[in-house]
Amino acid sequence: MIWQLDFIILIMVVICAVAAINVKDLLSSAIILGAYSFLMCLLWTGMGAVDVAFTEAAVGAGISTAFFIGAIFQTTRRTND
Amino acid sequence: MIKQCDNVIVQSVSRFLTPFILLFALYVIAHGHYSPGGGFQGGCILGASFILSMIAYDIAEVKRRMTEKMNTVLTGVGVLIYAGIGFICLLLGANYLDYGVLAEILPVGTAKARALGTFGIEIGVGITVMAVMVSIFLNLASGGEHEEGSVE
Amino acid sequence: MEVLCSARPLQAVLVSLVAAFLILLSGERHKNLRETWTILAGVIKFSLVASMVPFILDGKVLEYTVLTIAPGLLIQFRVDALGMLFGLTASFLWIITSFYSIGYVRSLKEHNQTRYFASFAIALSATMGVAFSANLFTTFLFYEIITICTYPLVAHKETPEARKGARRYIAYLLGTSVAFLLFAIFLTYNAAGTLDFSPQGILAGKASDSMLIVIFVLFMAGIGKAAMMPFHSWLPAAMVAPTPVSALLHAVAVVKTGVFVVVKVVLHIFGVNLLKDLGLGTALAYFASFTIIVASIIALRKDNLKARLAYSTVSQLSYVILGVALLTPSGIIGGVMHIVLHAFGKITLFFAAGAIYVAAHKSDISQLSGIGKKMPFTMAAFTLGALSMIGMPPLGGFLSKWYIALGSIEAGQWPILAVIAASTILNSSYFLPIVYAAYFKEPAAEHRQYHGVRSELHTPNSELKIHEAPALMVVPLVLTAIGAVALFFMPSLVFDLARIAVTSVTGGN
Amino acid sequence: MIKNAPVLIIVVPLLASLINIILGLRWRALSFPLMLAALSVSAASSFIALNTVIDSGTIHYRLGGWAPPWGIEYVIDHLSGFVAVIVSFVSLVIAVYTRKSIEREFPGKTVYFHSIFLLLVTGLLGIVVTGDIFNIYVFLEITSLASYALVAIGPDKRAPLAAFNYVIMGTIGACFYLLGVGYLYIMTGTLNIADLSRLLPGLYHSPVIQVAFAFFMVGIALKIALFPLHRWLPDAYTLAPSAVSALVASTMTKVGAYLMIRIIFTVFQPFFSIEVLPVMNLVGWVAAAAVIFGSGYAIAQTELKRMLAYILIAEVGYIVLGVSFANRTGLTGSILHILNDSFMMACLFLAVGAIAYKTKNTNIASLSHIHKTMPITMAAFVVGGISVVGIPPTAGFFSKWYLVLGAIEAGKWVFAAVLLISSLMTAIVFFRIIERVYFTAADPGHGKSARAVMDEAPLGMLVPVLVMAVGVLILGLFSGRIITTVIQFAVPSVF
Amino acid sequence: MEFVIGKYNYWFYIFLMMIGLYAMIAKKNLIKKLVGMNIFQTAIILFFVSMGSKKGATIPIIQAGQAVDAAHYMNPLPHVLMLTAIVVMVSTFGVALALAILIYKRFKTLEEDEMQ
Amino acid sequence: MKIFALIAVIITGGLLVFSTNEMPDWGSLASPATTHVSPRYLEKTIEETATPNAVTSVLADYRGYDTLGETTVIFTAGIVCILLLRRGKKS
Repeated sequence: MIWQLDFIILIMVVICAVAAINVKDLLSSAIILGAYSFLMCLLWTGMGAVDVAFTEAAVGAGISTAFFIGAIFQTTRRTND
Repeated sequence: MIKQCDNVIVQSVSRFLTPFILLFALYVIAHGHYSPGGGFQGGCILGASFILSMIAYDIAEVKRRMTEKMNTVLTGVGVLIYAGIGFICLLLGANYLDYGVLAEILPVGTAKARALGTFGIEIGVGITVMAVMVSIFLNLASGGEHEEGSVE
Repeated sequence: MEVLCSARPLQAVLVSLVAAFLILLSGERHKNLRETWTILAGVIKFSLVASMVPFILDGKVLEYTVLTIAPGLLIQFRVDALGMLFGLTASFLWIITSFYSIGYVRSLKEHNQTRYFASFAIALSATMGVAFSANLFTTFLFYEIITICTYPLVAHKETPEARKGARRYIAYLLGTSVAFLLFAIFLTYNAAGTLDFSPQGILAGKASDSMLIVIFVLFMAGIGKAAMMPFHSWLPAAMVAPTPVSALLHAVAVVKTGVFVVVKVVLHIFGVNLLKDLGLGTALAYFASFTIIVASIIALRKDNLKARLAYSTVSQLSYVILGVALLTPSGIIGGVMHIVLHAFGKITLFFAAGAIYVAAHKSDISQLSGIGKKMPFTMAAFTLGALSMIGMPPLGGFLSKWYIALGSIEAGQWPILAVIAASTILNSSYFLPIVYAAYFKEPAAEHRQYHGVRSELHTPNSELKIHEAPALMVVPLVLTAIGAVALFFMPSLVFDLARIAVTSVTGGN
Repeated sequence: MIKNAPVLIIVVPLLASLINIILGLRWRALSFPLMLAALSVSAASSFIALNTVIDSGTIHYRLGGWAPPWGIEYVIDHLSGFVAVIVSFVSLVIAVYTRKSIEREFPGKTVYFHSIFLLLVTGLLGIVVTGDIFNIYVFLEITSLASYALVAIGPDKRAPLAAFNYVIMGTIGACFYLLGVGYLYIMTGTLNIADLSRLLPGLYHSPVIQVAFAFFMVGIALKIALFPLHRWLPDAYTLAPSAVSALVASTMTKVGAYLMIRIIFTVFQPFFSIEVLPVMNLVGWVAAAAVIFGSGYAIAQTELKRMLAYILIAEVGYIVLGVSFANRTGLTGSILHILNDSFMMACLFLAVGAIAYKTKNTNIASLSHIHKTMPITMAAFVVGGISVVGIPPTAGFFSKWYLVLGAIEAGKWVFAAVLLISSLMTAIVFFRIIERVYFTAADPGHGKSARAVMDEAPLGMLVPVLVMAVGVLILGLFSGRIITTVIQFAVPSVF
Repeated sequence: MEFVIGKYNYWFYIFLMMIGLYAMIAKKNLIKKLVGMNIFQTAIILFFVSMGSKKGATIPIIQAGQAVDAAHYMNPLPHVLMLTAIVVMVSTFGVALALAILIYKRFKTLEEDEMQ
Repeated sequence: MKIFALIAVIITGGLLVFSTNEMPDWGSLASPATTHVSPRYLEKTIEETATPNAVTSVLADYRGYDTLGETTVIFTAGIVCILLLRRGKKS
């Protein structure tokens, strides 16, 4: 894989991570986390870990986010940090 | 959140998509030997298809098709298939999970028997994962109160 | 030395343990049955112990291994002359105390009598265990059991004072034993590789001098039951217990366990020669002397009868340690004999104090004026006991003091002799005033009035009437008083056993 | 089936928990007997396995028939067999106890409870018998998930919060463990413990390996709540249902301690932690702090279960302290203490559970004269307490004996003093309770005349308490035999 | 510079892990803690996956009929381990969310410092 | 708490950075991870398990026990969620 592309994805991953824990709305946080997972999954595909990437796509970007959103609707979107 | 959704587009798209998702999920499970995928991924997708219907329609609708008790039982059945295949190997005189010994009761060679054993457990994993994903989502999204279908 | 294998020591220990279970089973509902168990266990225990005497007098040793927990760590009994002396005293006095206890708790209608008798039985069982133990581990095991099972006895009254006393009791005894005694045992085990008692001592040459001194100091600090200063204050605190408990446990079983263990450590762990070389014997002797004098002075100032007796006990216990610490044959004989002789004297005093409490509800010395006329038997016994404490012939106490004095001369320690003399004077000055007041002083008016509320017994008319405690209490105390006298005239058994014990440690001279 | 005994230890409770879910929803009454049967089989298998180990040495069982570095194997040696027996036996006894308490607290959910209980035990046993470090992680997570749930269903309002903190801390611990596994894997390429211990000595001076060791230690310390990382434990163990507290207190921390011993002395050779990366002193100081801190805080507690939770922190400190001496005696003490402590803790927590079942109040101040209504439970409690203090002839004394001797042998006087001081502190804790219970009148209104009738917890709860109390009383006397038959072989032979 | 380029995956994983761990410990909101947990675990998975890669290798699906050279395929073992880890991750996540919902029902807040 | 978290995180990160220096380079063919155990999985998977996807064969066969554990984890999570959240039927 081209390392420049790799590098860009990695930087985006870090941005997503920082955003996910700093954003003041939990729903946004959930969505950003989904994006984070998806970027991760791209990264892993690039490294040849297709099975892991597949799983992460299904779980991290899919099911986890669904759980997350379901839970947020049961609780609250509000957060202080 | 999961209220009866009146959006026709969402409903019809999900109705249209669900069979394909299911088919893909089964493909992923069955084709795990040759391509990326396997019980876990397939199970997730299966579960996702149910979750999609839950979001598009409502919980009660989905529960009509698959009752809660049935879902819970499937949770156990999946792992039971897995552990049971292992146990059969034990009963056939080999070590636990040694699928090679399945060749004694299946008309194939040892390596193929292993592949078949693998396939069997993939199915088990798939069932469990599907059922658990549905069950967790159901409980999380409704706060444990399935009857009312939705809680805001 | 011939060693016999016999289960008798174990049986002697177990008898009262079994009795404790039976007592618990009988419960409050079957009072008579319950007390029968106590008496029966006492008699059986004493006869078992007594049946071993002939072997001991023959110079044999009885041994029995109960359980090997680990190499060098076993529960084992070995009966030698020293243990026999102690076991004999404790088991004999238990019978007498049992009768006395029954009289005491019944006339005071104490609550929770089942727990009382059961704890008592277990305590005796553990005392036998200490007396007959063959190694430090077994000793420690039973030592701790005594601490635990006498705790309910001290706290028996369940009043705030009782709880406070019991708290101090457990804090001192458990604290010293865990912090120091156990540590000393660890160090001993680490140095010597064994914990078995041996007449020659087991530590000689096993560790550096400074380490040995540390171990010795830890031992002496750890055996809190010996009530040496500064770890003595649990004993007066424990006087909140019912009097029979104070009588047997805090005059005989518990405290004697303490001094017995000290004697064992001095003679059988360190050995006479090692201690002589290290010069620790003399140090211990002076330390004990200090306790003797100071405790006596404190006793002088106590008005509560039991508190005065308690400080007297503190002081007298150190006699035993003093005698042994002199490390001369006579001194050791004196010290060992004092275990027995003091027991008879002190138990009499406590019994008398209890009888006075039951009959007249008086516990302060200043209230005792004239009581000799009301309770002639009790006070006569009290007088005998006090004289024995002081060391007057023809009472038992004289013998042990005589030998200890002899020992101090043998050792060339003249100051010790002075200490003994001084202590005798102090003893007289805190006991004799009580006797004097009881017989020759008129009862103080305000006391009469104050107590007159209780019943018509205290009206002037009945003042001269004899009003003794129940017979179950008076007979035991008269018996022990007689015992104190008899021991002066027939000390042969005690003396022989003590001599055997001493011969084995000093090698015959 | 004797040959397959090792695998039955794990598989039977696992299968039972599945069947329990499948059948139990239909036939509710089946659930409890099924659990008992499964745990009995598991316990019996552990006994058989341990016996086999004693007779003929370490058992290697290849799962799936694959040779070790490639497949996963069970390795049951003296240590793991010993711990497996403890865990399966104690959990069997506690399982008996759960019937009454759980039926009352969650009438509708007993089936799920039993399943999760079985899964918890499965996970614990899985950690103990496996010979693969990644497999340990998987079973660690089974155990953790099950215990999070069991803690969260506690009767108190704050129970889920305690469980949540437990989740966070537990996950950090597990992740650190996983990082350790990764670091070992990247340097050696293997996950098998035997293979690792063969490959690692050549790499001891690599910082990667040393950091991996650090991560293992921190991860496990989080799981067993070693002193500075203990914050989650008191809440979690206090607010959980009593039967659960008993189970997790008596088995989970012990398995964690077992894991620590495994990592320090089997995955890494003793040589590593003594000479290459001399951390034993540090571990010792941390453990000593845990001992003192735990006992000290226990004194300050007014609620029985919370007090026991702090005692547990101290007890974990004991075990780790014994490990840190790095000599035969100290380690013997540690391993013996794993056994004794699981019995002691089970005894105490079960007794407290029985009290809570009857009086619904476990404040120490409200216990006055409870021995009149619950004499047997209180007697068991006293036995357990005395054992924690370390008074002979109870079991606690004997492990403490070896621990202190180990400290003296290692020349670590401070630690010997710490052990004894903590004995005194726990003595204060327990005698305060004994005084309150036995020697303080309930309240002036009732007075002594109120003849309390015996009102014990149901037999199903009483018997487990008694079994544990009797165990505490007699185990100590047989500790010699236990040491000569099992523990002396469990200690690494270099000592 | 050599070591920065040669191991840049590792540096990123370390950074992500630090972010996640920090969020787990320092954030007061329960859900934010879980976000941190997710990031932490994903970072570890990134580490493992990086560890399994080989230069110039392809995905670990063997082409039937050819001689197998292990150097041509990625190391499958870390992938397997990480599949397990992902499953564990999502399970923990689900359980933790369930707990968060329970807590919210009882305290009506998700902020740690607002609960009493 | 924030300070404490920061310190903990920095210590952890520092340890990791310190040790990562010594690791084999990314994608190195000579690292133990690529040479010790894993080659067998790739070389023998078809022969031994008739499964071309090495990940599947390792997952389900060579390390099948791990996967059993993994499935059990999922199962546990499912049961746990029911136990925690599901309300009993209203009666």
